[in-house]
Amino acid sequence: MSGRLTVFRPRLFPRMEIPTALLANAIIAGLLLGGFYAAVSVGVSISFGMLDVVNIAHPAFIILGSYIAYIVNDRLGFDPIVVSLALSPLFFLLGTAIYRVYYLCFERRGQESLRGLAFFFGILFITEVALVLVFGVDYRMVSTRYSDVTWRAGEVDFPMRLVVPFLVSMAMVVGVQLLLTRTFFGRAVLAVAQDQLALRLMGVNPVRVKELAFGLSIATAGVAGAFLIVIQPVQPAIGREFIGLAFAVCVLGGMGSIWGTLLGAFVLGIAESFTSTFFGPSWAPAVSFGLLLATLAFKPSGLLGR
Amino acid sequence: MPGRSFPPVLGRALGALAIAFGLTCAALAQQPLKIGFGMSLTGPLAGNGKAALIAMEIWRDDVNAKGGILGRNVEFVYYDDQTSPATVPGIYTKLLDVDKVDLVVSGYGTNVIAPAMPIMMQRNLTFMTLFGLNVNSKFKYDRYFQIMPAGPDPAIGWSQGFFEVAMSLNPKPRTVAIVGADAEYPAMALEGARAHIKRLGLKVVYDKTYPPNTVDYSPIVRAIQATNPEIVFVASYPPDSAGIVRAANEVGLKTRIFGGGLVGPQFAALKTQLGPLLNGVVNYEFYAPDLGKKFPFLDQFLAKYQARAAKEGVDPLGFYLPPYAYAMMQVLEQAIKATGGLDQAKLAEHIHESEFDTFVGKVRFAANGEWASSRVMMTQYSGISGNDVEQFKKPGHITVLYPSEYKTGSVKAPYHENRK
Amino acid sequence: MAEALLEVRGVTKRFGGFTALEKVDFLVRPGERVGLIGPNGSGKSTLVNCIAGTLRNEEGSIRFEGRDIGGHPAHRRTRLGLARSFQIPKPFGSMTVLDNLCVPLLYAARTHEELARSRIVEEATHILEQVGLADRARAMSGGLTQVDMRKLELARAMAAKPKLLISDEAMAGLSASEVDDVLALLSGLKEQGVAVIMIEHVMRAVMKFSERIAVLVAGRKIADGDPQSVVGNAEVVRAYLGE
Amino acid sequence: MSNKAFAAVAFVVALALAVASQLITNEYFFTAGYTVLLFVILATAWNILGGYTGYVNFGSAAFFAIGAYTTVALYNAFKAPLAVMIVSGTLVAGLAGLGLGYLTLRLRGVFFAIASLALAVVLYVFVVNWDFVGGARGAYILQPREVPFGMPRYIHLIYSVQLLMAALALVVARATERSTLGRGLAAIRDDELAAECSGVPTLRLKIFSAMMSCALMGMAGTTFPYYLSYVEPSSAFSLSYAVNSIAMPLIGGMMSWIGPLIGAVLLGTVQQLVQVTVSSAWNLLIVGALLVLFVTLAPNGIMGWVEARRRRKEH
Repeated sequence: MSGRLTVFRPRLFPRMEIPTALLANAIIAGLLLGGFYAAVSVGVSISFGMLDVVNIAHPAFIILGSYIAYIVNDRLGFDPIVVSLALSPLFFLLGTAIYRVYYLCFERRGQESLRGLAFFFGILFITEVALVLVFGVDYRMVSTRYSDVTWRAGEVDFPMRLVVPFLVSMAMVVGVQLLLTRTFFGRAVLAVAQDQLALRLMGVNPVRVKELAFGLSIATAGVAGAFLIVIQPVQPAIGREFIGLAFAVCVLGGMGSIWGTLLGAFVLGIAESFTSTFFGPSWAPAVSFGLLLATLAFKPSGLLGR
Repeated sequence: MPGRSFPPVLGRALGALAIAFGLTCAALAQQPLKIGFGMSLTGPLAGNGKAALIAMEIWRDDVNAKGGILGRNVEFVYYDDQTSPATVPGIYTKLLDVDKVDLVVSGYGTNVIAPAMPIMMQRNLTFMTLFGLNVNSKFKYDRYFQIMPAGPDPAIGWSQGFFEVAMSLNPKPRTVAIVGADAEYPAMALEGARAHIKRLGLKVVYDKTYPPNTVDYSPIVRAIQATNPEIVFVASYPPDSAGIVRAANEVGLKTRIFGGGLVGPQFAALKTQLGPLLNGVVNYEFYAPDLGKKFPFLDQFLAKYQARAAKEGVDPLGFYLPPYAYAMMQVLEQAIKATGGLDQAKLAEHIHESEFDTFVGKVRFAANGEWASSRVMMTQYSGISGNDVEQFKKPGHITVLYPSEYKTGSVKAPYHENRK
Repeated sequence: MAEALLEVRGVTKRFGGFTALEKVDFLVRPGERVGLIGPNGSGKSTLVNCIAGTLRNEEGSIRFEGRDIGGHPAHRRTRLGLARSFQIPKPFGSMTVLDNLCVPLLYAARTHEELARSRIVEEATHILEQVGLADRARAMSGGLTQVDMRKLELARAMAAKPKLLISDEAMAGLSASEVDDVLALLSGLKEQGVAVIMIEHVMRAVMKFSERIAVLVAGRKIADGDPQSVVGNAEVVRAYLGE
Repeated sequence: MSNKAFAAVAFVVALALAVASQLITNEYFFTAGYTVLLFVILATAWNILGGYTGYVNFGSAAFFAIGAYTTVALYNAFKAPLAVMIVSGTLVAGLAGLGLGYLTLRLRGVFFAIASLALAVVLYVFVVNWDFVGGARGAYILQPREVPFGMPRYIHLIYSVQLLMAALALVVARATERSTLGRGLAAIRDDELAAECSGVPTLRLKIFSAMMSCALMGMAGTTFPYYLSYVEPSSAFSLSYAVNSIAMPLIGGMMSWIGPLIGAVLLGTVQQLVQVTVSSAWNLLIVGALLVLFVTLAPNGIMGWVEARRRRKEH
């Protein structure tokens, strides 16, 4: 079989032979993974990058989204992603409520940096424990019609388990970007990030804008949660793994830029899939987070940062 | 008047005291036998910890129903170790010095056994442990005993069956890929696999590890496929077992034999999650329903266990850990009865010398406290359809390939033709 | 003519495509009182930030006492004797008013002046008396009134024992009598040989205080001279009153 | 009290406690005490950067693990004496803190927080792949059979060592707080720009405080392998160290050295009690709930609350 594989030779390492199919698959797998990472990070990009709210509990809301998608799927059999989209207004409301508390307790008093952080840390644990108490610590997973379907184009596979979340995620990210650039609300959000005074002159209450934007951020977390449980089994504490990842994507791509977040997600996805395919998978997290450290040290504004 | 009623009150009080004293004396003779341990009731291994606890409680109730041990009722004192080793020294010193338990046994897994070892060794206690991986190789403590049936050298015993089965294929395979998670058990299993590979003169074409929280396993499986191995040995924990089996199906992994050390398919959760994706996978198990007659007492235990497990939301099958948790207590029970007391030296000596008849069969311990011989069964899944849990309670889906005394069928290869 | 204390030459600062300062020259002599005026957004604060070292200019040079300080971080400039106050007060909110002054006394004043540790509190109290905050010395600075915060801001800059003090709109929101107090205070610095750059919108104060006035409009310096001539300058009038 | 006097008192008290404790026969006292002291050091160390300077370090576990794994490496290399391990672990962790600080403390505080998180992941992967210290399989560290100073068990020794190290951490923290350095750090926390313009060399001070804070965290980890006998990466890098080292100063109060001490003793003891009583997921819930409660209702912790009451009484 290996005899008829076409081979790609990198110019830098002429002795290295990389089967073209492996390379193509690594790129596709990286992009699909990146699509999921984008969904995980887009909310953080809004809250952290634009609103300056360091919500490290974001992954906890993702896991909450996973479990809600799981219950509805388990009881009623609806597709988890459809469920999450239908329930996203609820997450939106949850987000606005949490921002209210956050604003009243911290931002208004100018204490957001440290205590706000601790507040979200607390929320992270409370959510986690609540999920443990309700569902136990076992891994949960949903099966959908496309879970075990793989579409093949030549030698490249497209597992639907990743393709479906990828497509919905792309639609969501593009939707968020359009919302932010094409609507009055969006421009107000961008103004919050840059110039609160101008915003007041526009006659808009920045707190209200931030509240809505934070709601949007949590709504994306709910949807990302449904992706997660389609892709892999979920247990309550798994969210912690994504804290670093979500912030890494945002910082790598450039704070406050949705396209930057998308790019950062693809970079990390491809870095992970390349490390897994060609070197040792064990080093994948070190490569991703090493990239982040290098970005922080040498180009802290990120790839597409303002 | 108070003054006048004083003597009778005093008399009554004295009488009551005398009765109470008598009762205390009686109670002293009948004081319960307290057994202490830490168990993972929260944290990543809580599922297993809870299942083990249920099995041990069933044992306690069985023993107490028969009048206890040496006429003493058995009582448990246990604390949640949160699957965190850092909690273990505190728990065991509390059990021994504050709760004054008569005996201690371990919680589930290497992580929480090892930190208790120094305490046991300083006090010369006999220590029965549950599913530790070669913990005693460094401590070399002669009162340590372990109930998982991996044999005197667990690393070797673990994959012995897998490689025996692989080498029984015709023609003999020559290339092998091994992969596992970056964690304690997979690292040990891979080490054992490497030893077998070296012994058998196989050629390693892939030998890598991955972080257990990987989201997408398909790049790993593709990288393995690119090396065209005839054997793929995997050592993984439940979430990554699921990820790898899934990826093997998506990528369409072509190899002759696949599996070996996947932790997870032993439990109902993963059996039902993966369902038909498990077909063709060769993997270790400690029990299969096809073996019913070879473990005559296990059925009674499983019936009791499954009834309680359903209520408490833990592994509803109970083929893996619970019978061994029960057996661990049986060994202790038999040793106490045989030595007629709690003398730790005598207990250890007896356990070393004797053979124990337990629900998981006859058990004998090697000098290092592990089982004298390995009984890790290598099995192959087949004919699984849908995600229903009931099918796994019935014979016919798990064929035992190894060891020969339990063999119920032969391996079907190559893997990719038995998938689905 | 005495040698220049501060010499700014051809300083240019851009933010993205926007040029905030364009080839600005600016000179302050020892002990001189200079007013710096200009409409909102004319680049006054940017110039102050470039001088103080909180922003880096892309082009041009900044020399202090003949030494090029363009590459120095802000704290080194303060230690050389170049202190500033902030337009929006930035007190060290968790400290008392007195402790606020101890920071520059410990970190800046002592680097160029003999000042025993034991005399620091005494010195701080002295400065607080000068600005009229002595009775608030033990109060937490976070709880001060706006007026007191402005006074503290100035006092903290003075505590660095500067040779040049840049006062960034210290008088905004003060009453007429308070403005006079601050003016007297700043004028008093002249006796100690401290040069002052005053950025101010209160024209009355600027006129009264300054020996010389520089005018920035849209990032360019359009006038620099004695107060009377600057006020009479046609370009300045146009910039201020519109055409 | 002068720094020297305080240091003298702290070490005498620690020594006296260490000696007096030897009379206790109950070993549980020592294991529980060791854990609480571990958190006292971690919380005090974290507070030097987090509380005094205002820079949040999410990577406490990483620096703790550096200390622990330095011990493992030295044990595997040549069974070095405990004192050597303690000093080396402290130094290595301090160097790591210096490096991280140098790279990221120029940026806004939140970037430092994220970088510390990233460093924890990178170090974790490094340790997992480093076979010399046991890699993913973990390493066994055997407690010596002979215990010096005539102590009955090894836990008595590491408990006593931990007491002295806690005293050291408190002395360092208090001296820092009351020195010119401490005033500079407080100025940075309150307003970094104003601090810089008041002549405070902010970057140098931040890096220095990061180095000290991380070094002390490393020190806390050096005896840990002996306490557990078995160290593997996921327990050494456990999130609970990161969480507790943030939660304890927040609950106790971050402005002074005494806050983290109170927070650690309080929360550490509560956790020990919860563990052997209610025994369940409640442990994490308690930390989470206390965090949320304290930051919303008593934002300056117990000490802040006491301070505010004292002030109110004075007026």
